[in-house]
Amino acid sequence: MTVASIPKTQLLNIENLAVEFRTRSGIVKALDQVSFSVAAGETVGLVGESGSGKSVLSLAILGILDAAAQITAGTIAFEGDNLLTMPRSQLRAKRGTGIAMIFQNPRVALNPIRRIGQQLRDVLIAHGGLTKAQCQTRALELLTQVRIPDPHQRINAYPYELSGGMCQRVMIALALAGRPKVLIADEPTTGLDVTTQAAVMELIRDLGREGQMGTILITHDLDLAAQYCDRILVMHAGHIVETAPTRLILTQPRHPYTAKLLAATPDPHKRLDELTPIAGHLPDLRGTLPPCRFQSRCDRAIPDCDRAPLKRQAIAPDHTVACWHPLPLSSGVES
Amino acid sequence: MAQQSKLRFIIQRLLAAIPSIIGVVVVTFILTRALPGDPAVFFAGPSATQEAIDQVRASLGLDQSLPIQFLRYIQDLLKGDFGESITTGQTVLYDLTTRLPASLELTIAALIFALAIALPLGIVAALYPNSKWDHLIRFLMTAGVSLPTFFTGLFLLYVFYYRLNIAPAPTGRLDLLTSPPDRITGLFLIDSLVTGDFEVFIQAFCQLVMPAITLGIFALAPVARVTRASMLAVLSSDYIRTARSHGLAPLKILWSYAFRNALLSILTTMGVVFSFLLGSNVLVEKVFAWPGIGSYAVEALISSDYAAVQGFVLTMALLYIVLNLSIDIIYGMIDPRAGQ
Amino acid sequence: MTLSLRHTRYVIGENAITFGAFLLFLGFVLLAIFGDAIAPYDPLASNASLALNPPSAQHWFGTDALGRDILSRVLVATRLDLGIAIAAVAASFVAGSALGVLAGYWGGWVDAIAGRVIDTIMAFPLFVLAMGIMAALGNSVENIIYATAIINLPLYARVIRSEVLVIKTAGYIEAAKLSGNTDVQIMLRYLFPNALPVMMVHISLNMGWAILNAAGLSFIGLGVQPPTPEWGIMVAEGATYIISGEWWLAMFPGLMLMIAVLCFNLLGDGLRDLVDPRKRT
Amino acid sequence: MISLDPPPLLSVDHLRKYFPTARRSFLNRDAAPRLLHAVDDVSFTLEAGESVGLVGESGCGKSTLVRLLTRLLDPTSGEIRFEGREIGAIAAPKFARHPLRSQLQLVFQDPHDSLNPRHTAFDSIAAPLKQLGGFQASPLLTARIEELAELVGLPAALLSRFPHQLSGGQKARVGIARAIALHPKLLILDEPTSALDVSVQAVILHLLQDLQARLGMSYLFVSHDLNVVRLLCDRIIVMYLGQIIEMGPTDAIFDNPRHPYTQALIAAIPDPGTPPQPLQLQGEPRSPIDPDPQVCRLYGRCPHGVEACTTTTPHLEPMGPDHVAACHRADVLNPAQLR
Repeated sequence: MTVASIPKTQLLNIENLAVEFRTRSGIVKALDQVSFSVAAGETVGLVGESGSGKSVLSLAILGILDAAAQITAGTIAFEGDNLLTMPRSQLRAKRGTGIAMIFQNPRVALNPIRRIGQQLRDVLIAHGGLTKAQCQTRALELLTQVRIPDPHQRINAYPYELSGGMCQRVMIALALAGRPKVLIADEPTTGLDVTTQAAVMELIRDLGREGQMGTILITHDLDLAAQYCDRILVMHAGHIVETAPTRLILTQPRHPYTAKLLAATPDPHKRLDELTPIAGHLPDLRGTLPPCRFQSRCDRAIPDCDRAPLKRQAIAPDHTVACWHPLPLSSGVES
Repeated sequence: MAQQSKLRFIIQRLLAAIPSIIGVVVVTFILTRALPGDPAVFFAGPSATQEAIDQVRASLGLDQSLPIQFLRYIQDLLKGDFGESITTGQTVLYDLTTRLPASLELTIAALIFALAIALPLGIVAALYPNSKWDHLIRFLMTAGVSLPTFFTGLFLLYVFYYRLNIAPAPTGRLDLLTSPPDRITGLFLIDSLVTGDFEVFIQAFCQLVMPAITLGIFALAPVARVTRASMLAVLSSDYIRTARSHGLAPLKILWSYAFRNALLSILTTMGVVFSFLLGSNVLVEKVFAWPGIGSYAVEALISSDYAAVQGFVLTMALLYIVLNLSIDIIYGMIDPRAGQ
Repeated sequence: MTLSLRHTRYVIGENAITFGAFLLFLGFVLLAIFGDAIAPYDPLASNASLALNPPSAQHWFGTDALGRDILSRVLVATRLDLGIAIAAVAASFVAGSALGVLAGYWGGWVDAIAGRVIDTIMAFPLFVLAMGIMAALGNSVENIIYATAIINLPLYARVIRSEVLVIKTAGYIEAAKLSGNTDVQIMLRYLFPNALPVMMVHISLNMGWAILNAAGLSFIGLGVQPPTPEWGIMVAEGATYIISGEWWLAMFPGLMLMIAVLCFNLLGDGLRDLVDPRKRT
Repeated sequence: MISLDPPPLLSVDHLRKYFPTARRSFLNRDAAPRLLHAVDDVSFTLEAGESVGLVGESGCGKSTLVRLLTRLLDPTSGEIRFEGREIGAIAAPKFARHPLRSQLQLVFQDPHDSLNPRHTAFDSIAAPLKQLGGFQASPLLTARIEELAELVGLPAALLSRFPHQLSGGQKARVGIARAIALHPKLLILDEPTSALDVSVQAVILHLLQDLQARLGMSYLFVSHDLNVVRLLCDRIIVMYLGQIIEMGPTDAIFDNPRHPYTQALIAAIPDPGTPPQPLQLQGEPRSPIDPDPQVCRLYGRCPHGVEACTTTTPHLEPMGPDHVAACHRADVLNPAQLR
């Protein structure tokens, strides 16, 4: 099934995606009206507080959500094919080869009782076309590619014998095994040390450039996203509220939430009194929600904000905002 | 390097079993010294004089202080001397070695029965949590562990032997007319196959079915429960999600990733399962007149045959320690992290 | 508070079986208290002319080889069977938790000694150990309680020890120390109460097992002695008649035993849901 | 450092904590027990009213140091002086009822984990007041707790709630209220915001700054995030593998870091204004178990390592006013190349 109207350069195209979770205390609308696309060679940052739906989105793209979750609307098109209507076996074939993912907490994301090499071979065999000997060579190649020292020795190691940073490199090697076109990195540096974080991010960036992969970096750290991404999507309570090229979003945030997030994030040049907290917390995603889920925390909110439907709209080239009253363009901020 | 650490792990486990063995020997000694009745009176016979009794007491070493008695006891054990049974007139060691294979055969059969049913049920329940099947399996498991073994046995006998008459009479390992196969391992099923005596094999098999099921039902529940719980935990773990994200085949994930990891917790509960099996053995053997060491112990208890009881408790405990030790070692084989 | 109440109600609503088990449990408690009064006949009165009568309008559960009314015996036995189990579980719970909390919190030599004691008990198949203890101590109701308590001790000690090992690393235990709580206060006010919910589950599951254990001992002739009405003995007495067709002798006490154990096990399952809903899914 | 009249609030002298890693077994009875050097010869002082940041990556010994200083853990050797009184030698269980207990308090990393799930916010804040402050359950206690709640910005209505009914920020406030209940002179903050979202982090940082101004406490702010530490602290201590490798005023550390590790830490802070810095360190940290006393612990990862780094461990040397660093090559390295 082909979704029309998708430019050929876009690898991944998500339209109007909605995900709900059934829980004991009601239905949680985890994602709503989520649309974006990723092109080859591009790095997109998906930024938001915990509970904003970032990880749900990544699992939904790969089709590995919990049984309690349900995709209630939308399409996820990979190279023009809708993953949501695809037969299971075909979808499985896309995992790893079309879209691959690396997870947070790499130590627990690897099978603890299987050697690194075995896990790599499992993935290589699943993607098919390789003999046993070729698998071994390719596994070593992958470990070298992710800059693991002594790959010949490490290939026989168990995850517990490796440091967190090394485990994350193994995760990246596993993800690269199928030569994916899109790589989703879900908080890849959470739980890693600052210096290791830099090394892992550099590796992800370089591999993306070499392989012309589209990369989605999911993070709560706006600074990190700003440093490594071409474009940033800001998520709040299951909505994407603003998208723009990195430079633009840092200097000209138009959604009040983005502006507040920027103001609350410490960076090397801010003093404590320049750090402004965001009032309130994420709304309860159960029950009926207002069209703008930021309304209760927004100091610009007026009764008029209740208007539906609120759609994300382009307000400048490459810049979209889901807000009835976006912040005005400030001319002098450009640094 | 890895081989060496495995070997070291096994040796460590073996050494760790030593305190347990010492503990078992001490407890068994204390228990038997506390047994009611004076064994000297027993051995001397009903019409013995006080002098004769004292003589017997001295020859048994019962006039010595407890520590010395303990040392003697250990000496005897090391020589393989478990004493003599009053009821059978044989050495306890002889009785135990002739009867142990019967108990083992029953226990192993029950274990195979329990695993063959419980593992698949546990996996199914974990794959479809909170489904109708899951609820049904969970209820059946709870019911299974609530069944008193001796009652299950009687119930099965009533239905399948008395009512339906498709099961053989509870006459032990063979019916009264069949003679046992040549003793090789002592396990009738294996011996009869080795000697090619298929009639005996079928006989022994039919006799074994009901007691084995009775015993197995009690072990079903713990195995299925743990299988379900650990499969659920493993299936929701991060590394399963990783495996799925790489497009591995569902069966590959289920077997190489989920089940192998779940097996670790299943193995750890096998100790409890064996405790159940060996304990319930006694009850099942009584119901089915199974000539194992359990029924031997029950008879010995009734006639205050202290050497036999002591031999039985000791054998069971040692058997159990060996089983636990094997579980530990198998665990170490599967989990590379063990012993680190 | 209201939240946990709502949760309880939710769990009961969701899990009718648990609620049924709870009602059944209340029934057993009433039976244990009023069993004597309800019983239609004297459970010990024998009458040779009525021997081995099948269930009838006069004797709902039939009569045994001595002509005693099985229904009356089954009802009266409830108090003894439950009493043994409750006493044994209470004893092993108290001793086991004290041992477990101390061993888990202090570690070191306390843990080493407790560990040795527990390992030694656990080195025996538990029923076999109970047999050994009964053989040594002699047949009496108290001794069944002791034997059952001893073989259950490791369960409680181990569970609470491992709970304590987890809880002890929680920040709030360090916070309690910073607030000036002494070790004993921490054990009593912080560790034990937080380990209690998990223990409740084990108590309930263990009750069933304690009943089975006591009945099993009586079945092989250790423990309660005839003519005292007790389910295990009654099954044993009826066992020989099964293969000649007099099923009611063993069946009714056996069923009663099974229902009691099932009741506690179902209750334990339900409690598990209540204490930790995540363990279910 | 020279004037000694009032002793510093806290002074730590050659503090060490070694953990045995493996018990000796039957098999290798002769092997010396392997020791993990969690805190290895650490000395520093902290003045009254001062805020000091303690920075380092996981496994550098920050948490152990915090537990030694708060007297939850006994040191292997060395001294901890609080207002001139040696407290390091008092066994941890005994310190629970020591008069100085209330003066030295801790705010925990995980606000959820540090609250007893069976206690309400009120109970949690009341614990130190009852145990150490001599308060009984009384209107006085209630008044004091409400006062504290107001001080940390916790609505009094939330005091009757259990931890699972509070948000992360609210739990953090309860934790802070409990820690300051008895007016401690030194408050140790163990990564107080690392479990919080940025939106809440800013609130808590503001609150901490405000409290310090109002109550005149000293802070030891422990974090792995230099970016956050910078906001609150006058001085920064950098730890690596159990040792202090650099220490100095915040500005000096940021603008003129002299140890290659500090330089790497600062370079690794993501800065949206600039492209990522090239990587400063390679490889993995050395093992903290029985480290070679002659070798610099950064050797092998350090891009500037020379022969001397493998023969003598560098010691802290003055680098500027109040600024010390432990590196043989500190003079040669040009911090101006950074940023």
